[in-house]
Amino acid sequence: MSVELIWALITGAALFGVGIYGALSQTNLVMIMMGVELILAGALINLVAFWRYLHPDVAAGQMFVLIVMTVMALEMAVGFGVAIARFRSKGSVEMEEAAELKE
Amino acid sequence: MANDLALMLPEIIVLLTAIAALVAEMLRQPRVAFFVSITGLAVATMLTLPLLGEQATAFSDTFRIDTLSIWAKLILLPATILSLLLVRAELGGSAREGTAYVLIIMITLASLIMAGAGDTMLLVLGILLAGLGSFALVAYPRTDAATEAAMKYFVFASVTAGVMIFGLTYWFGGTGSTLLSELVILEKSPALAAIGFIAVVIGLGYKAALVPFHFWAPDAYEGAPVSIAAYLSVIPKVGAIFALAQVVRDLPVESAWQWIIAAVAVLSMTYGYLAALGQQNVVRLLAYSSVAQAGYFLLGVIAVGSSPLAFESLIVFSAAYAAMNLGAFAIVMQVGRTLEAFKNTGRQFPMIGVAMVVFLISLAGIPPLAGFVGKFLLFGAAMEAGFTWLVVIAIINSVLSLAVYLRIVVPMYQPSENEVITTDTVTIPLVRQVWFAGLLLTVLIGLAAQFLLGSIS
Amino acid sequence: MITAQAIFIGFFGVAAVWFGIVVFRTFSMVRSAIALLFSQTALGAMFLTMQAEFLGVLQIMMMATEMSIMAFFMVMFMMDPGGMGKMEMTHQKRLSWIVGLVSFTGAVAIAVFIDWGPVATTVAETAQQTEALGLELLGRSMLVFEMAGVTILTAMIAATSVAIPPIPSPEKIHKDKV
Amino acid sequence: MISISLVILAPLLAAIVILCLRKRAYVLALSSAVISLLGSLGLLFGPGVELILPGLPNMPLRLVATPLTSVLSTMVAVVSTLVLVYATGYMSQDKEKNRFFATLLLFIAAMQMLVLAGDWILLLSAWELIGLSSYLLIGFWYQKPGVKAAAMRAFLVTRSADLGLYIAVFLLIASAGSSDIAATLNTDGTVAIVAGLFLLIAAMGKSAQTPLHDWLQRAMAGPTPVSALLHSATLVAAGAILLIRTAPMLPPETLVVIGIVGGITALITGLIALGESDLKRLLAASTSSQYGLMLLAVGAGVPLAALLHLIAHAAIKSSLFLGAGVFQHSRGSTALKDLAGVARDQPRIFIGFVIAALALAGIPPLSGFFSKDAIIAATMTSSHAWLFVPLVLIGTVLTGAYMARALRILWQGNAQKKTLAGLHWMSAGVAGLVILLIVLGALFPTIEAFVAAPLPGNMLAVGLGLSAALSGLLLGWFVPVRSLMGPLLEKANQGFSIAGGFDNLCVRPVFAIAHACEKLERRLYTAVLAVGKTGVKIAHAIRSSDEQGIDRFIFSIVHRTIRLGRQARALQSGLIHRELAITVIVTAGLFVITAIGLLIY
Amino acid sequence: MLPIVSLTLFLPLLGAIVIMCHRNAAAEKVHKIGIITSALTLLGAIWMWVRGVADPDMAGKGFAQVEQIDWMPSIGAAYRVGVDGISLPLVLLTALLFLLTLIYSSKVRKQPQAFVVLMLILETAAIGTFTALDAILFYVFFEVSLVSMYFMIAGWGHEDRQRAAQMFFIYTLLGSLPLLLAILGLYLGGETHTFDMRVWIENPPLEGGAAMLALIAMLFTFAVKTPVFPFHTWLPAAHVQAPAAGSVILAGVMLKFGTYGLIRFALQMTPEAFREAGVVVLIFGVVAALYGAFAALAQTDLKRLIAYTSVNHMGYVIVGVAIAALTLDPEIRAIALDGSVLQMVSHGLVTGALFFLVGMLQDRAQTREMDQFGGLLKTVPLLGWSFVLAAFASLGLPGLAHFPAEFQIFLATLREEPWAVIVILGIVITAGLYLKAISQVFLGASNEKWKTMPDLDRRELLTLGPLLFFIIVLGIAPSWVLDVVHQTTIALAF
Repeated sequence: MSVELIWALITGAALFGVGIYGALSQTNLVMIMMGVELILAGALINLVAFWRYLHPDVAAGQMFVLIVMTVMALEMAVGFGVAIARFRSKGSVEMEEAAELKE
Repeated sequence: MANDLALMLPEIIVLLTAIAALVAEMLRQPRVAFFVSITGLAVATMLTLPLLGEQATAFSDTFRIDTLSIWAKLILLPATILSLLLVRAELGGSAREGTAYVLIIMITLASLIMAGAGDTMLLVLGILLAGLGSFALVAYPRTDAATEAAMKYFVFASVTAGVMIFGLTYWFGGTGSTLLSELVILEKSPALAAIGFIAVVIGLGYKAALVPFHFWAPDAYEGAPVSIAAYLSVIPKVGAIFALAQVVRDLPVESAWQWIIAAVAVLSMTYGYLAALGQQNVVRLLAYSSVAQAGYFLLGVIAVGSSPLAFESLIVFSAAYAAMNLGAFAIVMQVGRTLEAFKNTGRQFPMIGVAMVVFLISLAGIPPLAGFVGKFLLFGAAMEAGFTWLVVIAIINSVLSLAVYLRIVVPMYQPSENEVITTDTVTIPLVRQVWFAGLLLTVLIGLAAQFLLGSIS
Repeated sequence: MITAQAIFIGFFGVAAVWFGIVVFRTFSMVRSAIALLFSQTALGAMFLTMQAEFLGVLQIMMMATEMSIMAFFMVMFMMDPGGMGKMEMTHQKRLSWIVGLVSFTGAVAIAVFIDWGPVATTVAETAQQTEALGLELLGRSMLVFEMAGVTILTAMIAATSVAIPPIPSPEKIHKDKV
Repeated sequence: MISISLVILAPLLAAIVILCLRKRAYVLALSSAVISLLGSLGLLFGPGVELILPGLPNMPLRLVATPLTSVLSTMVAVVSTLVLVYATGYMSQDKEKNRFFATLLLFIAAMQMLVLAGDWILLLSAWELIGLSSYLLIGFWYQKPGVKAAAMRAFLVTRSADLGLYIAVFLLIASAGSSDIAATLNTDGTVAIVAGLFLLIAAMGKSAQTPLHDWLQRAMAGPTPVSALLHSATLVAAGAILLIRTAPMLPPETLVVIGIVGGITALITGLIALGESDLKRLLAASTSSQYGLMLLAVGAGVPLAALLHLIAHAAIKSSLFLGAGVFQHSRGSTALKDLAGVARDQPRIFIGFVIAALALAGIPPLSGFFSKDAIIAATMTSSHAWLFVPLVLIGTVLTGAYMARALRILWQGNAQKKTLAGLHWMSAGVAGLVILLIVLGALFPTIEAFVAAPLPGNMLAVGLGLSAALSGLLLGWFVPVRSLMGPLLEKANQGFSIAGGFDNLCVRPVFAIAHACEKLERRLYTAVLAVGKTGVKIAHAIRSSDEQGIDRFIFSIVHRTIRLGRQARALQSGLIHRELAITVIVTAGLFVITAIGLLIY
Repeated sequence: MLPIVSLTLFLPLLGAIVIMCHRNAAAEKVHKIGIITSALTLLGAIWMWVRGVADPDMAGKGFAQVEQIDWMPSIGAAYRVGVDGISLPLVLLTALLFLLTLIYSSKVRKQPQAFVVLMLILETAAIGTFTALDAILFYVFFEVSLVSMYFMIAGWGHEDRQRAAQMFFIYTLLGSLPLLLAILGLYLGGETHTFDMRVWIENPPLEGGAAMLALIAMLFTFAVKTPVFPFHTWLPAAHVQAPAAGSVILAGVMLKFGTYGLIRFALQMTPEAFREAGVVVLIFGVVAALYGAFAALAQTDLKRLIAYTSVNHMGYVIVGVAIAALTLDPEIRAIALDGSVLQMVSHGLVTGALFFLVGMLQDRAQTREMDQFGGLLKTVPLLGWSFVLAAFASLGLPGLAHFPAEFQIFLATLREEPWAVIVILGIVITAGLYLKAISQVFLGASNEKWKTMPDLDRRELLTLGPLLFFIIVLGIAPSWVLDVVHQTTIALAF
C-alpha cells in the first residue's frame, strides 16, 4: 500500500463529496454545474492516481482522463447553452423557480 | 482496420447521414435534410442485415458486434425513421427544424454505440452524446416549460453522469483496463465490482428512466414536443437497457448485481404504474408508463448469463415496445395531451380508437399482441434465472398497469355529455402513417414473433 | 514511508479540496469560479507530481480557459455581481452536507479498505508516456477517440441551437400578420 | 320387445302428438292408453323380455318384463285407461284439456317406465319424471290460489326424499359395480342395510309416509282424475313398488324399520283421515295409511302381500277418487259439510263408492278383503309380530271407521239434482274400476302363482281382519267422530305436525341458510376489510365506496392503490434538488441491498 | 386432409374482417354476415365431430385432428390445435351457442358492426381456447376472450355496466396472470423446453413443491374463471349488467374455460400435486355448489338467480374433477370426468337457454325482479313453458340434460369420497329455487300490467328451439356425447 495512492484517492473522495454537496445544495444552475465539475475532478484525480500507482503501463488510463476532461468541457458548453435559453425565456436560472412542471 | 470499418458500416452511415443532414440544414433546406435523414437511416438499416448472426468485436474489443448491438440497429433505426416522421409532422415548418433531425440521428448513433459498448469510455461517451442532443431537443420550442424541462434534464444528467464516471474509475483501478470484458478479473473483489456497477446503474438508469433516476422523465416529456417525447421514450431508453445488458454479461455474479437490478426493477414497475394511476395528462401518463416498462426490461437484463432467453426477450420486447409506444404517442399527437381530449374519440374515429386500444392493451401485456410476447419472454427469462418472485411482482404490476391504461380507454368509449365533434382533431397524414405502422408492427410482432426469434438465435 | 511525492500530493490535495470548498462558501459567483479554477489548477499540479506531465499541463490549460468562460457567464447570470449582498444561494443544506459527508466517507472507505494490489514505483518517461498515449488514441481507443469527436460536434450543434435566439417560425409570422 | 316399447312409447308419443295437434286429445289419449294396456297384457302373457338401450358408459339402460314388473305394468295400464275414460268426461269443459291429457300421458309413460325399469338409472329417471309430471298435474290450475304452493310442496318433498334414492342407487351401483337392478339385489352386509334405509327414505317421500305425509293431502288441489291416478295407484305406489322390488335384498334390520314406519303411518294418517273434514283430503290421508299397511307387509318380509294390497288399493282408491270427483262436480266442493247428501244426487256413483269403501275396509268378497288378510297373515309370521299385528289391526279398524264416517255423511242429507256434463264417461270409468275391484280378489291366486311367491295363509288372520274391519265400520257409522277421537281430533286436523311440521323443520331453515349466504355475501369482505382496518384512511376508503360485499373489497383495493399512486406522484415535486435528494436516498438503499448481497455470496 | 380445426377456428375471425371491410354496411347485412359465418363455423364443428377423436396413431389416446405450424420454434412454441373427447363437445357447444346468440342478437341496432365483430372475435377466442394444444396459444385465446368480453359488457350492457366491466376485467385478469406463471414454470421445468401441451400431459414436467406451486397458481386462475366461492362475486355483477347475448356466452362458454383448464392443465399436467391437494379442491367444489344454490335461493332478480345457479353447477364440475384427481381407479376417474364434461356441455345449453329467456323477458318487461311478474304462463305460454322446461333441466330432472352428468359426478363422488356426497343437497335446493321462481313469475294470477305482452316471435323461437331440443336429446340419449368423451377419459392414465 502506498501513502501516495491513498492520499490521492482521499483527495478524490473529498472532491467528490464537496461536489455532491454542491450539486444538491445550490439553487443556481451554474453553481450546480460547478459541483459537477468538482465531482468530475474527483474522478480525474482517482484515474490519474490509479494509472500512476497501479497500472502505469496502461495508456487507456490516460485516455480515460482525456475523455473525462472532454466530458467536463462539453457539459459546460451545453450547460451554458441551456442556461442561456432558460435565461432568455425566464430571466433567471434559479432552480427553485423552475417548478412549473410537476404533479 | 478495414474489417472493423466494415463491421461498423451502419454506424458510419448513420454518422454520415447526420452530417449530410447538417449540411442540408446549413443550406436552409430542411426538406432535403429530412429526406436525407430518412434515406440514410433506411440505408443503414439495410446494411445491418448482412451482419445478422455476426459475433465479433471491432476496434480492439471496444465495440461489440453481437446479437444485441445488431438488433439494436434493426430496431432503433426504423424506430428513428418513424420518430422523424412524427417530428416532421409536429415541427415541420418551424425555424431550424433540420437541427432537430441532426440531433435525433446523433442520439440514435449514441444509443447504438451504447448498445454495443465494450468499453466503459464508450459507455460514458454514449450517455453524454445522447444527453447533449436530448437537452437541445427538449428545449426546442423555447417556451418556459421547454426550457425548464431541459434545465432539469440537464441537471439530472450531469449529476448522474458525474457520479457514474467517478464510480467507474474504481473499475479501472481494479482491472487496469477500461474494457468491459476485463471485468471478470473482479471476481476476487466483488465489492469493487458492485460499487462500479451501482455507478453504471445510476448513469444508465438515468438514461433509461429507471426509478429512482427517472425524475426528469415526466417533466421532460411534458415540456418537450410530443414527437420528441415519443422519440426520447424509446430510442435512448432501449440503448441504455442494452448497454446495461452488455455490462452485466461480464460481471461476476458474486457482486450481487442481480440484486441491484431486481431492486431497481421492482421500484420502477411499481412506482411507474402507481404514479401513472392519477395522471390527467396523457403524455405524463405515458412517461410514467415508460418508466414502468423500463422496469420490465430489467427482467431480461437480470437473466443475462443465466438464461438463453435473456437476449431474445430483450430484443423482442424492445421491438414491441418501440412499436407500441411510438404508436401510442402518435395517437396522442393526433388527439391531444389530456384525458379530456380523449373523450368519445373511440366513437368518433373508430380506427384511432381501435389503434389506441391495441397499443394500450399491448403495453399492458395482453395477448396476442407484441407486448404480450415480449413480456412473456421476459418473464420466462427471469424465471429461468431463478427470479420467480420478481416475475410475481411484475405480474401484479401488470394488473395495475391495466388500470392505468384503462384510464385512457374508458373515456374513449364514454359518451361525452356534449356530443360535439371536436373538429381540431384532424388526421395528419404523417402521423397517421406512423400509428398505422405501429399498429401493424404491434400486431405482427405479436403473431410472428418467430421471425424475430428465429433471426436472433 | 513518506516521500517528497507524498508531501506534494498531500499539499496540492489539501489545496484542491480547500478551494473546492471555497467554491460553495463565497457569495459571489465570480469568486466561486476563481476558486474552482484554483482547485482545478491544484489538481493539475497533482498530476504533475504524479509524473503525468502531459495530463497535468492539459488540465491546467483547459481549466484556465474554461473557468474564464465561466467567469463571463457569472457576470451574465449573476443576480448580485459583486456578491456584496451575501444572498443565500443554497437550499436543503443540512441534507446536502450529510450526503456529501457520507459520499466522502464511503469513497475514503473504498480507498482504504479495498486491496489495490502491488504498487508500481516507477513510470515511463514523459515522452514515452505521450507516445504511448498517442498510440492508444490512434490504436486501441480509436473508436473512443472518434466518438469523442462526434460528441464534440454534437455538443457544438446542440449548444448553438439552444443558445441562439429563437426565430419565430414562418407560420407564426404568418399568423401574427393575420 | 315391441310390447315393452309400446307400453311406454304409446302414451309418450300420444302426448307429443296432442301437444302438436292440439285437438282430439281424448281420442288420442284413450287409444294410446289402450295400446299401452295391450302392450302390458302382451308382457303379462308373453315371455320375459329384457330390452337394453344405450345409456351412460358401461351403464346401459334396461327395461325388463319379469312377472312382477308385468303385473305392475298391467295394473298401471288398466287403472290409467279407466282414469282416462273418466277424465274424458271430467275435463270435457276445460279449455286446457290438451295440456292436461298430454301431461297425464307423460305421467303414465313415466310410471310405466318406473315399473318396467331394469336398471337403477332408468328407475331413478322415471322416479323423478313422475315427480315432474305430478308437479305439472297438481299445478294444472296454476292460477287458482294455493295451487302453486301445493304443487311446489309435492315436488319438493318428494325430491328431498329422492336424495335417499340417489344415495341408495349410488351405494348399490358402487358395491355391485353394475346398474342392473337384478345384479344389485345380491348386495348384502352393511351396504344393504344403509342402502335399504335410504331406499326407505325415498319410498317414504313418494308414498307419503309419516313424517313426510303432509304433501299428499295438499296435492288434492289438482283435478280429480289426477288425484285418482297419481295419489292412489301410481305416484304414491312408486314408493311401495320400490320396496317390493328391492325386498329380496333388504336385510332384517332394515325390514324392521320399514315395518315400523309403515305401522306408524297407518296409525297416524288413519287418525288424520278420521278427523278430516274434506272428502278428497280424507281419501288422501287414507292413501297414506294404506301404503303404511303395505310397508308393514314388506317389513314383515312378505312383499307379495304388499303387492296384492297395492293392486287392490289401486282399483279401490281410484274408484273412490273418481266417485269423489263426480260429487265434487255435483256440489262444486269437496268439503264434507257441502257434500252431505250428495249420495242422493248420484245414486249410481254412490253405489260404486260404497262398494269401493267396503273393499277398502276389507269386507269379503271384495278384493280388499283378500289383500288385507294377506297382510295380517304376513305380519303374524314376522318375528316382530307382537309389534306389527296390533298396528295392522288398528290400521284396519281406522280404515273401516273413516270410510264409514264418510259414507254416513254422504248419505245423510238432502239431494240437489243437477245434470253433469260428461257424466256417462265418468260413470264408465267408475264402473270399470268397481268391476275391477270386485273381480280382482279372484285373480289374486293367479297372481300369486304367476309371481311364484308363497303367501302365508292363516285363518286366525281372516277372523281378526274381518272383525277389525266390521268393528271399524260400525264405530265409524254410529259414533260421532268427536267422541271417537277425543283430544286427538285437534292434532289430527293439524296433520300431527311436530314442531311446526315440514315448514318449520325444513323450509324455514333452508331459506334461513340462503339468506345467511346472501348476507355473508354482503358481509364477507366487509369483515375482511375490518381486519385490515388500521387507520382512518382505509375506513374512509370503505365509506367512499358505496358498493357492497366483495366488490367493495376490490374497489377499496383500487382506491388504496390510487391513493398510493397519488402519494407516489407527490414525490415528483418539480423541484430538482428534492428529486435529486430522493434519488440519493434510494441509491443509498441500493448500496445497502448490495452490501447484504455481498455478505450472502 | 383439410385442416378443419383451423378452418373452424378462424372462420369467425374471417367474418369479422369481412364486416370490418364493409364500413358502411346496413345493420341487417352485418347481422346476416355474422349469422352466416357462425353457421359455417357450426358446420365446421360438426365436421370435426364426424371425424371423431380416435387418432389412429395413438390408439385412441391423446389428441386427434392435430394441426401444427411452427410459430416460435426457438422457444418451442407452435401453433398447435387439435381435439380430444374433452374439448370436442365443448367446441360443438361453443359453435352452437354463438350461432344462436347471433340469431338472437340480430335485433341489436346499437353499433351493430362492432357488436358482431366482437362476437365473432369472441367465438374464435373461445374455440381457440378449447382446441389449443400449445400453452401460449391457449393463453393468448384465453386473454383475447377476456378483452372482447370486457368490451361487450362495457359497450352493450345495462345500467351499471362500466363498473361491472371493470370488475370483471380486474378480477379475471388478476386471475389469469398466475396461469402465465404456471405455464412458465411448466415450460422451464421440462427437459425439452416446449410449450406443447401434449408433451406436458405425457410427462408432467414438474414434481414435488414446484408442481404444487404451479398447481396453486392454476387453481387460482381457474377458480376465478369458473368461478368458485369465494372468487365468484364478479359473476353476478357481470351477468346482471351484461346484455343477454353476453350473458349467454359468458355463462355458456366462458365459464367452461375455468373447468376445462382445470382438467386440461391442473389435472393432466400436475396430477400428483392435484391428488395431494384434491381434498381441498373437493371441499371448495362442495362449498361452491351448496353456496351457489343457497345464494341463488335468496335472490329476487331472475338473472342473478340464474347466475348463482351457475356457481352451483360449476361446483359440481369441480367436485367431479377433484374426484378424478383423487381416485386411483381408472373406472371411477372416467365416470367422474364423463360427468364433468357432460355437465359443462349441458350447463352451456341449459343456462344459455335460461339467459336467453330472461333476456326475452327483460326485453318485454324492462325488469328482472321476480315479484313484478305473475301468471305469465297464461299470457306468454311459449316463453313460459320454455322456461319451465329449461328450469327443470337446470334442477337436474332426468330425461333432461343435467341429469346424466350430475348422476355420474355424484356416483363417482360416493365411490371415492362418500362424505362429499352431501353436495347432492344442492339438487334439492335448486329444485326449490326454480320452483319458487316459476311460481312467482309464471304461475298464480296474471298481472294486469303484462296482459299485452307478446309471446315469442320467430327469431326467438329459432334461438330457443335448438337449445331446448338438445337439452332433451342430451337428457334422453347422452350416449352420443358420452361415447366421445369416454374414449378419452378411459384412456387417461396418471
